[in-house]
Amino acid sequence: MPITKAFTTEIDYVSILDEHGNFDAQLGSDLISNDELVQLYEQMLTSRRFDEVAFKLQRSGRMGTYPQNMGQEATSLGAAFALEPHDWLVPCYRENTGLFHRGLPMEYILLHWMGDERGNQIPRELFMTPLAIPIGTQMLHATGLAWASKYRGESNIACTFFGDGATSEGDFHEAMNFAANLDIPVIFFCQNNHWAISVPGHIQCSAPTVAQRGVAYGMDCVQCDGNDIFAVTKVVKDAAQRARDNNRPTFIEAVTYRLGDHTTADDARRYRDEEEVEMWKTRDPMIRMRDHLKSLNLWNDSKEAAATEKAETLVAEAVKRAEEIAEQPVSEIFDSMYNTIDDPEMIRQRQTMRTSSIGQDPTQVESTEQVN
Amino acid sequence: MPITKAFTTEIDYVSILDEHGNFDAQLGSDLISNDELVQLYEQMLTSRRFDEVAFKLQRSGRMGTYPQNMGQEATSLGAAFALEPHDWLVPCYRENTGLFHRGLPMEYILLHWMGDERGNQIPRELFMTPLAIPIGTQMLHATGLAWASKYRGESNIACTFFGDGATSEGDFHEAMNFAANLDIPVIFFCQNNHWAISVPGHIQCSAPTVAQRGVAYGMDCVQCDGNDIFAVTKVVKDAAQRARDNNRPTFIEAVTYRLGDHTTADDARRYRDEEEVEMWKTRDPMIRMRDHLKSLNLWNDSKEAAATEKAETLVAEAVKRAEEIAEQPVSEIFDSMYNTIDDPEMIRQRQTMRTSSIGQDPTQVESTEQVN
Amino acid sequence: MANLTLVQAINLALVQEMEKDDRVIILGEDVGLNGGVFRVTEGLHKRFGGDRVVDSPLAESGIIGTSVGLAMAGLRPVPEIQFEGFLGPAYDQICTHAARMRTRTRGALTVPMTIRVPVGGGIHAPELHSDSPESIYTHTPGLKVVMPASPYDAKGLLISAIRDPDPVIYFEPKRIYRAFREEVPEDEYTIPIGKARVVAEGEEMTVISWGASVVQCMSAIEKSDRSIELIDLRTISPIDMETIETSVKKTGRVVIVHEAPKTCGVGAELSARIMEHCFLYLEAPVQRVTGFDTIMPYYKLELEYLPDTERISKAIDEVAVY
Amino acid sequence: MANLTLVQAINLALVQEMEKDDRVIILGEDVGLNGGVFRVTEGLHKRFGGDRVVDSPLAESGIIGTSVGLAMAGLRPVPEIQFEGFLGPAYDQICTHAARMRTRTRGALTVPMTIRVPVGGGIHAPELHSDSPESIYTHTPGLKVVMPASPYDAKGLLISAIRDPDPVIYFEPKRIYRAFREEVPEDEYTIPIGKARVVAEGEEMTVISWGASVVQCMSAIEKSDRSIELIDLRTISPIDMETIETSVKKTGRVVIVHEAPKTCGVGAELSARIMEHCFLYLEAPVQRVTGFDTIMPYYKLELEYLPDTERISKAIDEVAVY
Ligand SMILES: Cc1ncc(C[n+]2csc(CCOP(=O)(O)OP(=O)(O)O)c2C)c(N)n1
Ligand SMILES: Cc1ncc(C[n+]2csc(CCOP(=O)(O)OP(=O)(O)O)c2C)c(N)n1
Ligand SMILES: [Mg+2]
Ligand SMILES: [Mg+2]
Repeated sequence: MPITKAFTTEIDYVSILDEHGNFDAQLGSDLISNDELVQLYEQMLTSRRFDEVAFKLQRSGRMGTYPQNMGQEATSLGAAFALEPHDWLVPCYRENTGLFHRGLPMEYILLHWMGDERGNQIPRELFMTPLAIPIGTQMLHATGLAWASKYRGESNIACTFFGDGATSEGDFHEAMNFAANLDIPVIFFCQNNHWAISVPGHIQCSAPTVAQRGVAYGMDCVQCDGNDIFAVTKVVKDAAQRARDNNRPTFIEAVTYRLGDHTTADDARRYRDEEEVEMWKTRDPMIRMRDHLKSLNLWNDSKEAAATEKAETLVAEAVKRAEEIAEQPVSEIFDSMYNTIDDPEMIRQRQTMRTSSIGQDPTQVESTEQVN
Repeated sequence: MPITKAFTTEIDYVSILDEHGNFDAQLGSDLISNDELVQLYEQMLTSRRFDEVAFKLQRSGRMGTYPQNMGQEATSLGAAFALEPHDWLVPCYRENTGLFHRGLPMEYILLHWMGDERGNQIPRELFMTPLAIPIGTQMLHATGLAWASKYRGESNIACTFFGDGATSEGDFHEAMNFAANLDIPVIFFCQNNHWAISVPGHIQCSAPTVAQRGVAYGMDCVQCDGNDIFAVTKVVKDAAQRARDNNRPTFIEAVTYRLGDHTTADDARRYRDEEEVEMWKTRDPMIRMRDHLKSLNLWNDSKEAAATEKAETLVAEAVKRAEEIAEQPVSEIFDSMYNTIDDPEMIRQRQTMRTSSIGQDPTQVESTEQVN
Repeated sequence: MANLTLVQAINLALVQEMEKDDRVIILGEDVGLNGGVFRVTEGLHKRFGGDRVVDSPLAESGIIGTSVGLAMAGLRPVPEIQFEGFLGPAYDQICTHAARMRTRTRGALTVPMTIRVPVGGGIHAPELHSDSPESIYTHTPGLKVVMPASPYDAKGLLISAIRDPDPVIYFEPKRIYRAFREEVPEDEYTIPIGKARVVAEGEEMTVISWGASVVQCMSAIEKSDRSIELIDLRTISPIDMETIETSVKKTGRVVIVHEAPKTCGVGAELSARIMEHCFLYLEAPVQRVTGFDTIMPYYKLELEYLPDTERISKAIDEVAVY
Repeated sequence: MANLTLVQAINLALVQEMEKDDRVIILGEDVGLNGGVFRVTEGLHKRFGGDRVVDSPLAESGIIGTSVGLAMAGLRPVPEIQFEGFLGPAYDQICTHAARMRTRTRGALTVPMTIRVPVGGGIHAPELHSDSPESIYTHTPGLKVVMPASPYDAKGLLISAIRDPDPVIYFEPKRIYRAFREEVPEDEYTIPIGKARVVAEGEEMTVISWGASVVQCMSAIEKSDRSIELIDLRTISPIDMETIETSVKKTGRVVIVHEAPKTCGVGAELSARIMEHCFLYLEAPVQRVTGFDTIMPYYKLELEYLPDTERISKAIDEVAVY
């Protein structure tokens, strides 16, 4: 027996509207209507405005650390657009554009980064989990959410977002493996933005593509241009159909780039070349989208000005709502810990938190001389 | 732009001596000398005898739970044979045959399962870590060991063994990913024996091959007949060379079968079909090897009888050594906890463990009336 | 009423809750056809099918992480971790996610899940099959931690755990899985989480324990001619200080018994709280009889490690005459 | 002598140990070119190269698990976990492997590794960047746990940790990374692991703390007109009971301060041991001022959670007049 082939495979790369304005009409024509295109562009514009304002809020001490979405708007937006409103979105922290598209009021994101848990108190009907800070852990939740839908015979699926760095975590592997082997209708959407803070992509995955991570599980996998909203829309629609029809998961690698620092606490000049950033600026998904709209006569400078102004207003209003939210009662530290707070120790901690140290039993304190 | 190919790959299956006795002379001729072949067969025989005796020791209450190697002897044996004596072997718990080949006295394995840590006190010059009970965790240690060799410019590499079930754990993924991206000379050797206790292989990996797990990392990967010691030897030799020459890791899937229960605590009839077992019995690596030796006129019934007797003696002696080992001083519970035991609390716990409860400060006990 | 072992009582509770509520599903390694390595889920796969009793991949973080998702979607997953020694890979999903989800979302998402885990030593098992990590999870806010010491309690506590709207770790003391039988009602009943059980009343001293050690305490108390009150914690988090305080204020003397290492074990918390709540009543320092601050030894030496009747009796005598 | 922040003192210790011993290598997320997100490893990549200062994949279990292998082979890895909130994924490799390797192999394999981890709250960081998990690792036999509260100690303790033949978790209180400077000798020196520091002597009461909270304690003590002894634990595991006992036998009154949740925190162990060692000397119950038994809140409320001077002062006064 000579050596035989145990397995062969190939992975597609999908691009529809490239950075030179080439548009593949065959693949792209029925994906997004003109009206939708305009709306999506306006949403990108709002998201980018949001980034700017959030950055300034951080710099002026009105908000904590913030990670900008700049340059990656097409990924989460295209995915959210391609899905149904009741499909779960399970984000990391760089998917504002998609979450806003789904209907998340912008102040939720602000509150989160302002250090206020109410930013995570997302209405159920939005089918969305809050931002995930620990990297790589939320894919398992998405898998569980999608599994529950399947178990109940419901039609909604889940789509979870994460970065290139996240694919190094063990939980990523376990989520992919559960989904593939137990036939769970979930989409794994990797935003490969080439960096995990200062660590370059090849330290996370030295394979030619990140997409081939999916091969390990016999999962459908595909690579697409993540700055091309058409390509993103197409691969997510295809994946959603596989999930809805056959409970099959898909792994998507969307190739994109983080145009800003990792977060406001980072200074990317310490570790990456300006040329690389400049090169990727020419592939900015917003430029590409605007040029395409213009080529279709759907957009012009006055529309841009009007949309920009509208975005500014929307963001300013959100900031106002976030900053003017009623103070959170301090007791909230305790009140949401359990469905019912009936442990006397916890009740006592809540009552005495500002007026007494917590180790002391009040009945004993009363029995001795009091100070203050 | 039509859809293009981002990546294509194929994975080899290597078989040299199949279950029908076909031998691929081109691939197999220079791999194992006749003398070596005989020795390897005798080692298989010893290992299988060891399994029988260990099983009886457990059944008669002289040993705890024990996992038999039966049916999988060719995998770890071929690998240990293909490697250099100073290459690290980082096993799970079903690789006795390979460990014995390297020179581990058999009583170490017995002591381990007799609940005695001295079974893990393996001499440094054997380059071997002890059996790993928690599934999937030891591949990271192998990766670290191999990394240290590379760091120091030493020539030894590491080879780690694990089952199909282990490839579901997150640590497996992290180890593969570290090795591939940081160029670490380690061999990942998966014994795909089709079962993880009662859970069938497709729950761990529903892809056509387990070998393709390696594709995720851009790692060299290969599938081989794990019951064919020639195939195992070849793929491990090739992998070792890649590791030694270029610090490249390899993922090997050796297809084999667990002929016995998972452990002595298991009853495989609860969950798997007798036919499946019967089918695999015809692929038993020992039968195949013996027939091959006979076809080469290297073996006959009287040699078999002599070798069996020798194996019986070797195993009996090992059992004697294990059972007659000096009792472990109880203080050993403490003595190996740290390089030096200087924490007074630990010293006190060690001193008073059998004579007093441990919460009490002896200076106080002395100051009060003593009982007993 | 049937005369059941602890394993049977758990099995019965699972069957009844699954009959009653199709949001309850079981997942874990070997829980299906095989019925679990301790046969706790025996018969469930046959009865409820592979969609509700799911053999999962061998991945503890995956088992708990997907259960978090299942629970957030409104199901009531009952994942099994095969041995407490394999909670390690699931630690992050338990403590970073399950425990925090309700409070970090201010109640928008919750995790009503019950993690079943065999726990503790004494069965001559291999490495990492004999530990007692309850303190780790008791130190983690957002979890409830339960450990029955009898078949009756096992059933009632498990039903409470499954119905609880928050994550519960349900530790099953494997040493007493089949050690004795007890009358267990056929009907469903609950034992409230957070309430200890006074196993025996007494005047001179309070002994506090949980899980398999309760049995050792009972035999030490039987051997003693003192009047000793025995409290079985049943729930380790939250701690029922009311029951403890009432007892200690009566007896003034306390021995705490657990298998886990002493330092930062649950015994430390009990001791500290007893001092805080009952300082003026204490006639002797609270005494701890525990595992040592060492790795749980392999089984040849495990009985040297585990608190036994002799060590408990010794402590009782020392505390009594302090 | 140079006037250094805690970050600088750690950096200096790393540089000097790496110069001295080429078995010392650093690995972790962003420790290379970027110099760590807190700049603790600043300049090391340039100085020692990418083979000794390694940017690893984003995988904490991988960082610790490969470090276990590196250490078993005889190197002295100093892995960094970027924030204590991300110790979770590494929990199993730390507690199941690093902590157990020596004893399970009866010394044949050892793990001389130092895990550096920024710890604690108070810097307005996002979720999971402000926790205090020291009790978890103190409850785990086989580990040593260290937390400096000053630049001088930071250098000496880190050198001891790196040279220690066993695994050490070296927690870096991020709140005081740059909060103040201190004279730190240029030469190498060590501070023994397992020895507490008496920061201030006093007669009426003992206050025990560690890490960033030591600073709060100092200001509370300054504000008080009582004579208070302040002990900075420096090493949390093993606990220096000798220093504590000497102090408590003198003062008879104790306040313990830590950021971690109260239940099963290290304060519980200290309180229990103090009762065990000093029962007849105690004039008041040992008092704990700690984080609450809740999830560490997001930063808007974090100062409500962290023990502050006011709460510490209150406790001091209550204990004093008990
Ligand atoms: C478990 C865990 N480890 C480390 C971190 C610290 N950290 C925050 S973001 C980040 C990089 C993430 O990179 P990637 O997944 O590529 O996402 P990106 O930020 O590029 O969108 C790291 C290491 C974390 N949040 N969680
Ligand atoms: C982390 C962990 N989880 C669960 C177990 C319990 N367990 C022991 S062996 C085993 C199955 C292992 O299957 P596989 O990796 O295929 O190895 P095999 O026994 O088939 O050789 C399981 C689940 C364990 N030892 N460690
Ligand atoms: Mg990235
Ligand atoms: Mg297997």
